[in-house]
Amino acid sequence: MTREGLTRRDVLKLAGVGGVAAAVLSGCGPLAKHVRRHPYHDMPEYALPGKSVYFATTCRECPAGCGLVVRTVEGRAIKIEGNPNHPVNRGATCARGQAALEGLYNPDRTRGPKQRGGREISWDQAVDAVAAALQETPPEGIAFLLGLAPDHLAELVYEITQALGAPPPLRFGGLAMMEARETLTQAAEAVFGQKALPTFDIARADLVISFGANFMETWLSPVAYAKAYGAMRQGHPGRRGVLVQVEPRMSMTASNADLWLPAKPGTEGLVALALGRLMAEVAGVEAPAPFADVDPAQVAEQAEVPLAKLEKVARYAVEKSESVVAIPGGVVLGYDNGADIARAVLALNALMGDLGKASRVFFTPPAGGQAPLPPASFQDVRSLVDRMKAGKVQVLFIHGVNPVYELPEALGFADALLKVPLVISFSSFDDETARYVTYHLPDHTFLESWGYQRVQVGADREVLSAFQPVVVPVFDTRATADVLLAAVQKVGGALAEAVPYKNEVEFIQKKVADFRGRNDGIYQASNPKLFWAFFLQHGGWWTKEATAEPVQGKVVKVGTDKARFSQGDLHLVVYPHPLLGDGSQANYPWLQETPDPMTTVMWNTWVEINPMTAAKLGLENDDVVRIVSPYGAIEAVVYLYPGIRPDTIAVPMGQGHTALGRWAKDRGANPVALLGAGTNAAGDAAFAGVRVRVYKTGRRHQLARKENVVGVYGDGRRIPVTKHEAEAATSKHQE
Amino acid sequence: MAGGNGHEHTKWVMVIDLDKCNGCNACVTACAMENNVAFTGEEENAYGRGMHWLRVIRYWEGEWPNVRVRYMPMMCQQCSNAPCEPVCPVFATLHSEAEELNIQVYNRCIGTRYCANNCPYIARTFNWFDYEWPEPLNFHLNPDVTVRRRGIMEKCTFCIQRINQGEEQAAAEGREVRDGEIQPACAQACPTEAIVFGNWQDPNSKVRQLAQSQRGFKYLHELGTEPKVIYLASEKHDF
Amino acid sequence: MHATNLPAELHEQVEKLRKEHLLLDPRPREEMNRMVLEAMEDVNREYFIVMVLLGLVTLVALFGAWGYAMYKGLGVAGIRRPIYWGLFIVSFVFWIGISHAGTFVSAILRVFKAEFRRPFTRAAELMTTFGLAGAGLFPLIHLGRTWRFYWMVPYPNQRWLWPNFHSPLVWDFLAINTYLLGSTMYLFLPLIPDLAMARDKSTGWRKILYTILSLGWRGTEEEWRHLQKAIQIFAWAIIPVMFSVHTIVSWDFAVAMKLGWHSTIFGPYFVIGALLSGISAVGFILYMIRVSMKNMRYFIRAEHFDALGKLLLIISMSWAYFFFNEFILEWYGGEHTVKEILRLYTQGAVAPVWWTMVVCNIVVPWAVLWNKNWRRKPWVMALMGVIVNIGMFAERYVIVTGALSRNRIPFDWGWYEPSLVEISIAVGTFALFFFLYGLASRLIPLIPVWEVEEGHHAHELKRMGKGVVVSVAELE
Amino acid sequence: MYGGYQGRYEPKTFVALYDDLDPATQALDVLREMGIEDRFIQVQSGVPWRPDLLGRPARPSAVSKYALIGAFLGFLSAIALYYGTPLLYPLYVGGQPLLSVPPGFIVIFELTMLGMLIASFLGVFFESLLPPVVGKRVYHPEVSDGAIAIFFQVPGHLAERVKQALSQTGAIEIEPAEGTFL
Repeated sequence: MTREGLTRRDVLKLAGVGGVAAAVLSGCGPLAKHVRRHPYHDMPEYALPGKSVYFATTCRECPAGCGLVVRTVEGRAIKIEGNPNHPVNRGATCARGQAALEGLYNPDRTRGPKQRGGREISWDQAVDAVAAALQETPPEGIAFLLGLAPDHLAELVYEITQALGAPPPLRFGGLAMMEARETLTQAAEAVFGQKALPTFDIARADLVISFGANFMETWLSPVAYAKAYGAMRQGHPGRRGVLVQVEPRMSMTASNADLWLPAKPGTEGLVALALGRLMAEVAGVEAPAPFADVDPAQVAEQAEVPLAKLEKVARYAVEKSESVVAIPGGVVLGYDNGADIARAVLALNALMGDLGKASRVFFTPPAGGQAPLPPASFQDVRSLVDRMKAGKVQVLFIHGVNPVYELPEALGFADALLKVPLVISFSSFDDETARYVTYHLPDHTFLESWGYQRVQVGADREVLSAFQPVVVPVFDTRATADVLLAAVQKVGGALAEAVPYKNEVEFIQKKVADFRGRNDGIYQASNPKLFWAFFLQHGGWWTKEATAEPVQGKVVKVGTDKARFSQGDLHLVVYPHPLLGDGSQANYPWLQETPDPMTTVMWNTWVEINPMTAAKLGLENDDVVRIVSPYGAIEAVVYLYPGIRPDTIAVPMGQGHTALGRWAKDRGANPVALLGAGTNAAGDAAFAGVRVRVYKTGRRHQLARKENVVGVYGDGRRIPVTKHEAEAATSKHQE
Repeated sequence: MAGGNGHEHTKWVMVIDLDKCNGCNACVTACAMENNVAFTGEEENAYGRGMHWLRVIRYWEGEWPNVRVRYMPMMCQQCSNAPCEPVCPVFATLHSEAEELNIQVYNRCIGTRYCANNCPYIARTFNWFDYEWPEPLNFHLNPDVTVRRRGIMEKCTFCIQRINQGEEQAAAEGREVRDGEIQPACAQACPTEAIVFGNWQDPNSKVRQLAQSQRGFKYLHELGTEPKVIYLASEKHDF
Repeated sequence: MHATNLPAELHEQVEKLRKEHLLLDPRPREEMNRMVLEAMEDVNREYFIVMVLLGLVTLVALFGAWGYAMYKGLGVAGIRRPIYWGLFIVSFVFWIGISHAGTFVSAILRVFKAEFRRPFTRAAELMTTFGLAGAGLFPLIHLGRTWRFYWMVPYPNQRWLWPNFHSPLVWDFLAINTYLLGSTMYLFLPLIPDLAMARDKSTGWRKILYTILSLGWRGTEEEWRHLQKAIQIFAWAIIPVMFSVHTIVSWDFAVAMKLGWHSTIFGPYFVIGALLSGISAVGFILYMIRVSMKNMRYFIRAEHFDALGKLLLIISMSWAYFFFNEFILEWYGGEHTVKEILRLYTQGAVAPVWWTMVVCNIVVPWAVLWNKNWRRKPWVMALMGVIVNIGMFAERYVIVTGALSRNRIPFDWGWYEPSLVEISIAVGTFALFFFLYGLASRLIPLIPVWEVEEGHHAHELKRMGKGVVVSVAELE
Repeated sequence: MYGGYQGRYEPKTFVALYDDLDPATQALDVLREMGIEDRFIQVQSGVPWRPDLLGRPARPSAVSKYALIGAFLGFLSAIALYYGTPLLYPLYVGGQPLLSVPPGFIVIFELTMLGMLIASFLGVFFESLLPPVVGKRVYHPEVSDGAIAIFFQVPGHLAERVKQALSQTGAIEIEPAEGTFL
């Protein structure tokens, strides 16, 4: 393998053909188009009592598209495992993927189609309603708001809207808002010339400088990045990659960094430029334009980071590293100068190339050459809201997103919904948005669904990741694609001709048919049926060889506008909860019960405050405070968090539901309420531009923590807990 | 020895590379989903009654701005000289000869909780109440793992049900268990491959190779518990 | 036998001695019998009300709460990770301590022929039995699955699965069993002649009861000889058993790999602590008997409280010695976690309890008991009984819950607060103890009359020079 | 001994009550002088009097033997439980050997003591033949009030003489008694 090759190849070698892989091959059960529930005396051949059957599918708890293998026993899904051959996650799963079964079997799922007011309707009535909506509404009055997954539905909806002449569907969600995908895409286009999300191959980087990218929590493709992180640290004998993180709040990713630089919010771009200039100086090269324009000493002062540290990082980058990766992401892109920061950081990658370092940036080739329907920017959603408010939207279809909860109240989505005469939600849960809808036509959860996801980031090759039902639907739900197709057929005419699919499976089969002709895939099939079987059996289609190649960027101009912030005392960082994500999984009890990595808090919303700031404000652990921003106010419980700037507080997103189910409802607070509706230059939400005031309420609420407060803050700190680690370095254990 | 006559004892060992571990807690959820670990809700957890078999210990180190965090996944260390075992009056926790693991016999447990007091790793949890999985949430309960009722202790088993199934499978196919074939839920889920599981008796196993590392240590080894979890110390580059 | 042939001028001295010492103030056996039986048969309204109340409290607070805990699960108790033992075990150790009273008074003082023991050996032995009854409940209450308690009993079963004899809890089970059976038999043996007496003196249902209980005792030479031999064997044998019981209870903690528990001095330290609480509790019980039962002022006098006070002072000093040993050696060792435990005790959240212990077990006894006048006041000794037992309860609370809340992993430290259910059960056992004691006080002769009479026979006043001295004959 | 005699030679049982030790020992002397052997005399008392004080033959109590036997049985059961039962179902704990010596001492000690105590306790009743199962035994309730009761058996024809002699010794009461001595 060449030095320039991509790491996941050796990971594949290491993984070998494990036991799970063998199990996947036996999971060739559902050749039939639809799974049927069998009585025990008439079990299908593959479902022996007491014998596990494994089905490969794809995780839809976030848009990354990790491959899963689901263990089922007698028709029940028992355990989710990672698909060891899947190019994205290579057998690993995150906590959210693990807990997906609790979504499937959640007692608070919507159990059947409903009308406003909770009245149950039949699926025929539901299809009639959708057909009527499609038929009777002028095309420009129809709007689709979809989540980032699944791609097949987005593509189907796109075809329908095209046939109707309606505006294309918008894909958005809370996570998308926090990831600022558009910002990153635009910056990538500028620097690397490709309008797509770049993937940073940290696995073989010697130095990773992450500017706010929480790539091991929720950012873009966390499992793929975590896998690469493991390889970066100890995957290559004799070489250990080093991570530097620049962000105001120590995220879980930053907590693993060798150096955390809590730069003043909004100055991260300058830090990147200063680092570039220092590196160029160390390398004895004249720094190109945007880097040459900054004075590192001045930047260090401005950003409140020690210049010496920056110099050390620069020296390490130039002298000790063969490859350096700089990643922009997370909160850093959420300032109103986020687009500049993204450009500055990506430009740093380009500069590395100029300094003779190997590039570790590549773009995942789109599966079948077709890029998935890109997510909308915040700006696009804002214009949809404006249209709704203006009464220009007569029918709104919502799938895979919970805008009333996930979008800032300042955007006024809920108010705008009231102006839409017909709102149809396909949510699997009675979420916040479902309260505003005319019809609630619950979709299956992904474990009961067909579909595919075109992997956009994190994989080194084309990946079309497949969904298949692993169990029969638990409730009286129906695939949204089937509902839409049935409605389309009901409407008939030109529409039915333009969208000629009988059902979802046929649509998917048509879409994947082209891959059968490819001879670079992991399997070849002589006929469509066999191809379909292989497709499901392997959990999708991808190429045998990694095809993504590192790209070399060019240094671009970077604006140096200062970030603007709202009025207030403290910067506010809102970040997706590492476990609950954007909150759509807040009703999964084990995700609530899994301790947050940094705080070990479960089941509630906390606000992270530096102990020094807390002392100034007279706050203690477990005090309830009121956080007031210009846009709203929430109450949250204080967590004294040593890893945050004293002028910053942070609140995780994901709790504070007013609906969704027994475990999510009335729990914690939703910090999105504090955010404004402003955007950065790329049109993404400027969610980090908020400053807040914190008021003591006098009330206290004991946070459910796994840690012991006294042990980790108080007396326990005197105990050298790492003494054994220190010992280990000298005395080798003997078995 | 691998490829031997198959009558050799297996000795299951876990290696946790703290340098790879990023503290993400996926192992915690995976463990809970595999082993039917009950969730207890906010109040009980705030009271210190979480049922987690596996927890990721996190320590804050240093003062602002030189704050550092260390993670350490901690579960039952399957000690060879397990302090929990001899104190149980009814042999509810004991050493299995076949797997050389520290096993907890739920049916035998009468709930003295002595084992939990005597565990230096605080690895054991107690069923304070009967916990529920409201229907249909109980559909995902693993049929291979007993659902525990109130009044008994439980703890990490190294996913013994997987070990048994893997060994049976290998025996049925007339071969040795392959390295990496048997994985507990935590190791399987671990996104950074920090947790590696395998047979110590197999000299070519990954665990055996990893354990050669200079970074290897056993937590609280000075107590003589001879844990079967080997940690590899994390490294930090100091800037 | 009483004084004879003493000159008249010594009369005053003699009277003073008689007033002071029970054994120099003989009354006819018949009268003593009557006094004891009268006290026993005195079931008045106050007694009835108190007993009904105690019974109700026992029923509700102890058995009700216990049933609730069994039904709901032990989560109703305040224990939590990592403090898996709480008030139940504290109470268990406490009552085991109380149970040391009887054996000490009755066995050790008997072996050393301490004559002042005679009137209250039985009162103390009853404390042993009922203390153990209370103590014995807690290992059952604290089980997660009480209904499976019999798995700790070595009994043959079809799987040939026996208890784990490596477990300190099984040692505990055996030791407590031995001690409970032993001390109950030891209570019963000297009781037989008194039951026979009651049989001869009572009528109605009591007659039937005592006829059965006294097992046909007649007081023949043979019977006395065997009885005395057995009492002698018991008095010697029960002493090591008593030491073993509390030692083994201490080993529940000391053998554990738990800092703060793993201490080699715990055995003797616990034994002394048990004696401290037991002996002081005897003072309290004697006071209660003296004030609440008829004719008891004759049998239980200031001299007895005085003697108990001296014992208590000595034991308190010994306890302090062990306590100091335990503390300073751990502290000097300087192990981090141990230092944290000691910091928790002395300055941390446990400090109020810890200092209560120091004050109640050392400061107060030393300040009070050196003074003979105070020692002789029954109410002072009763108060000492309460105070020292508060101190000893605090000691066990500190050791059990304090040590558990600090361990080698600061991430998993904890804190314990007893829940209402635990407190209720702990209080309920006190009610049970007093209920059983109250019941026994009206069902069996609380004063061993024959032993008192034997004492009367043994004591004589003798003129020596210008004064009168007591001379004691060895009759046993 | 009296088997061959009929009627007036038939043995009769009497009880003489004394309120103090001295007259009672005196009375015992009188009885012996009159040829009544110790085995036809039984003394009952409310407090234990040493045989040498009463002037009666001293015999060691067999209860100690019971104690020894009990201790031995307890020891054996401890050995059986501690070293026997683990072999029936070998279960290994904590890396400890199946059979170990030190904890065995604890089990052995407790069970030995338990055996000894139970045996001594039972010994009292076996040796004293208590509780009475058959037959009526001589007894006088005054014993409970501290009296020393001397029961003796005399041939009927000697009864009057003995009674007379005893009345000289200060007996409170001399009356016929019913029942066996045992």
